[in-house]
Amino acid sequence: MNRALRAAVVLGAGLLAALLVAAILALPVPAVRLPALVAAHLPASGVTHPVTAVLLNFRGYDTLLEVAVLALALVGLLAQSPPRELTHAPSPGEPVLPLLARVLVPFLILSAGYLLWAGAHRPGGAFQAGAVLAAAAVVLHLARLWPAWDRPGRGLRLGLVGGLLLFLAVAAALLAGGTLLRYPPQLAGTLILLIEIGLTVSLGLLLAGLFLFLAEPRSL
Amino acid sequence: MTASQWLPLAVLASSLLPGLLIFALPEERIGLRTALNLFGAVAKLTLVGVLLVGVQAGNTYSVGYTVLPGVDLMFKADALALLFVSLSSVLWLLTTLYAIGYLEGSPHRSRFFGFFSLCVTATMGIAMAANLFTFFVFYELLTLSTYPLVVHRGSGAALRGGTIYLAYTLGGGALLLTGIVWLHSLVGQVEFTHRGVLSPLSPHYADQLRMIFLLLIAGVGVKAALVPLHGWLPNAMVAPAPVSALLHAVAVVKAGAFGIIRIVYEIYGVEFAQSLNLLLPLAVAASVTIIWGSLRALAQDDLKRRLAYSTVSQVSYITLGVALFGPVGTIGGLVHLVHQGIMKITLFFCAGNYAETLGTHKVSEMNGAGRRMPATTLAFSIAALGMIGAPLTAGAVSKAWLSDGAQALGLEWVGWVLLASSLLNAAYFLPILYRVWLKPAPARWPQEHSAAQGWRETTWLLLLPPLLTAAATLAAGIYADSEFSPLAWAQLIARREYLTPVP
Amino acid sequence: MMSLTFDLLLGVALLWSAWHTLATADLIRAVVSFIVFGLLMVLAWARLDAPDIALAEAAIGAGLTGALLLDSVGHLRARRRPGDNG
Amino acid sequence: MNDPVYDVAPWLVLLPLAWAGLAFVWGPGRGARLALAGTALQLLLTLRLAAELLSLGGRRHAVGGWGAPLGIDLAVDGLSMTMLLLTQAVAFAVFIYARAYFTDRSADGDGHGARNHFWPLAGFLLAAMNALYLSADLFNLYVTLELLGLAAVGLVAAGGNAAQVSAALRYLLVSLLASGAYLLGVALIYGSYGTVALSALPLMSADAPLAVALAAALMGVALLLKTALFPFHFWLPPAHGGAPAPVSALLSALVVKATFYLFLRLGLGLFAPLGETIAWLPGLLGSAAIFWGSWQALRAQRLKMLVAYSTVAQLGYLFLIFPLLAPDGLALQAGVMQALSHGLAKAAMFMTAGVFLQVSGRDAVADLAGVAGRLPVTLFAFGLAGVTLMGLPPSGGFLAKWLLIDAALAQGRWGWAAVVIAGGLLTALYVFRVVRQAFASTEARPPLAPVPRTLEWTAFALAAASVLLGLRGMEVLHLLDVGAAS
Amino acid sequence: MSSGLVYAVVGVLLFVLGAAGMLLLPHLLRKILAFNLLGSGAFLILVGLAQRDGGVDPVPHAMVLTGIVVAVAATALALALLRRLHALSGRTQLADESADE
Repeated sequence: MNRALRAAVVLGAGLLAALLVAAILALPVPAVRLPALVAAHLPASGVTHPVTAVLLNFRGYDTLLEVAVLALALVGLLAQSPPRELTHAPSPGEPVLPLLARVLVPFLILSAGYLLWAGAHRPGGAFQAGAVLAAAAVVLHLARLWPAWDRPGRGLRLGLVGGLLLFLAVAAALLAGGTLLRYPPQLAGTLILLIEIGLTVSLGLLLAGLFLFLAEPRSL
Repeated sequence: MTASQWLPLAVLASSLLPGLLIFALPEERIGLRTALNLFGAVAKLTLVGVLLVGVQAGNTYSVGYTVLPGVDLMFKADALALLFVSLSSVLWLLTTLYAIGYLEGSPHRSRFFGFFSLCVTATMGIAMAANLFTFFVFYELLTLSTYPLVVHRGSGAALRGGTIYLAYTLGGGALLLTGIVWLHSLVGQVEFTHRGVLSPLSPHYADQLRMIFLLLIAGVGVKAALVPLHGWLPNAMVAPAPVSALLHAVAVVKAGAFGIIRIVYEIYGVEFAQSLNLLLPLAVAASVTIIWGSLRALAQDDLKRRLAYSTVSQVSYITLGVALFGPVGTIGGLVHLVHQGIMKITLFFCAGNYAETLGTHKVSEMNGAGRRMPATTLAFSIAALGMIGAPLTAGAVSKAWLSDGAQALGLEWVGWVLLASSLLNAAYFLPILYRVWLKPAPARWPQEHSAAQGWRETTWLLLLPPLLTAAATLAAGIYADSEFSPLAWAQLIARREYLTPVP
Repeated sequence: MMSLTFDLLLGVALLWSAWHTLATADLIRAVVSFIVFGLLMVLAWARLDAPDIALAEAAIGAGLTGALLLDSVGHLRARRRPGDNG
Repeated sequence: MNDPVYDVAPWLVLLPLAWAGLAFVWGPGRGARLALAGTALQLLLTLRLAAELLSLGGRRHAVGGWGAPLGIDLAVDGLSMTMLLLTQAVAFAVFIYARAYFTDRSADGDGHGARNHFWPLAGFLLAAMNALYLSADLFNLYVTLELLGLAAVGLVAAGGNAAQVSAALRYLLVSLLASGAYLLGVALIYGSYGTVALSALPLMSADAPLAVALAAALMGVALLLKTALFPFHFWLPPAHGGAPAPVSALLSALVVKATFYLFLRLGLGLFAPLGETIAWLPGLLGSAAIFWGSWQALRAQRLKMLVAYSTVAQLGYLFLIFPLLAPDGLALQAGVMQALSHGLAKAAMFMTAGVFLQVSGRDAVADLAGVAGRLPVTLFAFGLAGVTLMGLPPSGGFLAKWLLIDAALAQGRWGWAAVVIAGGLLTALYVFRVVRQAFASTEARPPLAPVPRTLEWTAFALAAASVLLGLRGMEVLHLLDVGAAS
Repeated sequence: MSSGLVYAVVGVLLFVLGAAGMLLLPHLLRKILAFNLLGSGAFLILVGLAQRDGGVDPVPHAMVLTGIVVAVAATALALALLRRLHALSGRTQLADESADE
């Protein structure tokens, strides 16, 4: 890229920053206050933690699409992973001590379970739980206790998108009743928990997959 | 749907449907393809006959379909439309026969006949268009469906000719479209109406209307080969003979000339066009074209190119007639639309026969061809004499009415133009006649066709069409005063346009 | 105003680590800077009373993304061909 | 809150997601039949929805029953309905084509990656577009944009050769930068108004806070980047020209239309008062796109590159409508007509390019000599699609051009009319460059691989549809007239 | 000045830094890093602005959670493409010009 263009980009970035800062310092008070609305409808949402209520009920549709994004990224990534080359130099970097991993992983799995359970009424939920599960897998891999993944079999594929399919199934069942993702109030908590369990497993696998399908094959 | 609605559609369908079916036919289904072609042509003729009787009795035939709000695809079979429709459908039948003989054994015939039928359909659509939108739709369709015919042979020359053809016609189409939409934005949709529709507009718009006129005439002028928009026509002569005959002597150039008639008479109206001072420039442009085309024709040795320049010149007779403000000139122009078609197609058929049988493409190679191919040469001679305006031919009738029209207006120079043109016509046709009849034949023809042995100079499929059209040339001249002659029909149209007694 | 001071310091630290991520010559260091940035983001989310995001940021933003990046740098390094600059 | 009539709209999102997921579980290269069945069902649902829209008016669906601003609303009006129809129809045809295209013996270097992962990726792509057309929530739209972008990138890259991967990476980075800018716009809007629901947001007047103007600018630039309007078009030709033919068809016909739709939607609605002052800018860029894209198409050596640059040029027409938007609605009608007819024609064109590629193994325009005699149906399809792109009658492209010129002349804006006319002629130059080559007679008659007739005829069907659309203009405009539900 | 506003301003700077980085830095891995900075900036602005008066707003929290997952998905895909490109051609940068052929 030539010098003039670089200068223009830097200048433009500076200008944008100045404008943005000026704009946000001069911002008026918004007309709509969603926190009040969230609080007002929280009892009908099936959970007591507001973020979970927004994530899986009020704006659950966003979450549905977001899980699709994650699944999609994995499909796209699988299309890019070439057949494994076995003649490969040892991976660089220090492996995490296996002992640490053996201690850490059970703890991580436990905390994932806790996060999943806690999500209904306090910070936590499927995303965090799934992420922690994925982290556990990554740690295991780095400790050379878990191999990188090659082509997934049908079982793993089902696990990867199972959460999405479960979510879709619930959405479809509710839509058959007239409205997309409209939980009957008495069932809301149960359905959300069901979806979250599915998501935890799938998100864990998906997030782990993002790493493990790409990772260097390491000797165990 | 009443008969008055489906008849115009049936006229379109009678070539469109066979055309589409032919596309789907495998190359070797010759019999079926021929049957489809002839069936379509005969059916169309029948339908046109019904229409002719009906229109003469004063019936109206129209049908429309709304495409956009305030924009209709609309067809109307009025007297003027039928003049062009009957010409095209008669000549389509003859040219189909000719083409079947001409293309025997050559490749891609399904494609050829398919596009050929589409061209005829487009011509019918142009003739029966009831408004400028519809006219434009079929005008562009004609461009598109002619292109594959021009490049049919796929040689370098054919491809080049096709590109030049497209450059001119698509450019012209763009001008035409601009003019049409401009007019549309001024006055909304206007139907072709006798005596025009624009005269009630306030004088405030006069300048815009002049600009629009220029755009419209330039747009259709490309196909009508008005100088300086004529450059595509000689180059398009690389197409096979039937294409040159029907499309470049009849369909395409006539579509342009026909458009000029519609625009002057039924959009602007002659009186209104005259009041905007538009007719005189048009007459001048036509005159320049007449002279220029003839002069260029003189210089050509290639027979088809000479004929092409002759077409440039002759088609502008129609424009000239239109531009001569007054019923007499109008009749001259209208009748020439038919007469020129008959005569010029004869010449192209004959040129094709010479090339096919003897391999002669140049005037200088044609010495003595008359003795080798007397029937073809007879037809050629009649048509050439007609072009010059010799007595008893169709050409004489057109020229007489045109010069009378000019005289009625007191435009003396038009008379001189016509005279000069006739002299030039003679100058480039008579030497050919001299060569073919009176000069000795060469020992060897450039590329004699072995199949044409014995007394027959070529197959009857190639011979019959030019003989028939040559006969028609004579008939239209001799029986000009009869009830069903082109002249009578032109008078009928002029009566309806001017609403005045017509001589 | 203890908290405001902390916020400002954290902001500066965020920007510094971000700048370092982009400006440092070595790719491994850049990725490490990015992981530091991610951990600082966890603090920022905590300061914004967003524990859910802080958890997710720790696990995903810093953890998983960092691991992915590190692994990729290693991969690119291992296969680097002559004349290819990081 | 909901109509008494059962609302089928959300199925248009759930169905493709479901068959995409199932196709993935089924395994690499499988799921074609599932996808076809799903898309056929979607097409039927779309038709039903369109019929309901015509009789009952616009639709609104409160997801979760909450309603904006707390929940997310889906909304359908005439504009989104036309785009939904286009999407399902083109996708259905392309999928039939793709099923025949991705065979084991495809020897065009597209590799197996494309074949193995096409169906799930295509499903996600379709879901993303449907979700985008239905959404009435700025943040939800952000998620659909990401879904759309990643799916498109995945499809481009799936072939797996270096050129494709490189093009995909460029596409991905552009897409991510644009999404980031869009998200910042959403953040500013949320900060200013406390909601991201389109129905709860006020129209932004000229005295709106600076943050809102910045949001409009950021979101506008983001969407222009994703729509590849000149000068943001640089990523498009390698991506569209390099991907396997069915993918190119989907991307060029549909994906760029989705972001254009969003640009139009926001420009007509939320940002309309702000947008009026700079409406000349997209018009100007559109004109530049027409000329630049056509010029590059004229120069391109490879057929697919030519078609891809043609997309750059044709997208320009879509943006010509902005300076001409007026209460008479002509320009909007022109834009929608152009989007529809270009969608059909461009898909057909890429599909014909795919046929040429499969048959001869080559993709250079120069290699097309003599194709007219050997692949008449495909050439005919190319020609028909070209007719639409040139804007010649009776095609849908012609109606679009007519409406656009009419809109320009009605306002006395000669310059824009001249651009439209000139653009049509430029298009003719590059379309006939191909047709001419195809008609050329040639001595060399290299062996042609047999080609499944499905490939030829699906391309033909789409091309013919793009031409016949010109006869159904009234229906399209009726549908377009259906306003949004309050 | 509330914490919300502080972090929003920091977010602006991060966003701009990331955007400039995506445009200016040639190495693809840097572009990917820059994208993540840009995203974090946008998230901070979203939450910071919504909470500029000190209250807690769960709606942007949920949005940012969504955004973080989307960002990691995009990052992983980008890295996969980068590694593939590197494996195929040895390149870690995009060619400067989108050449015709």
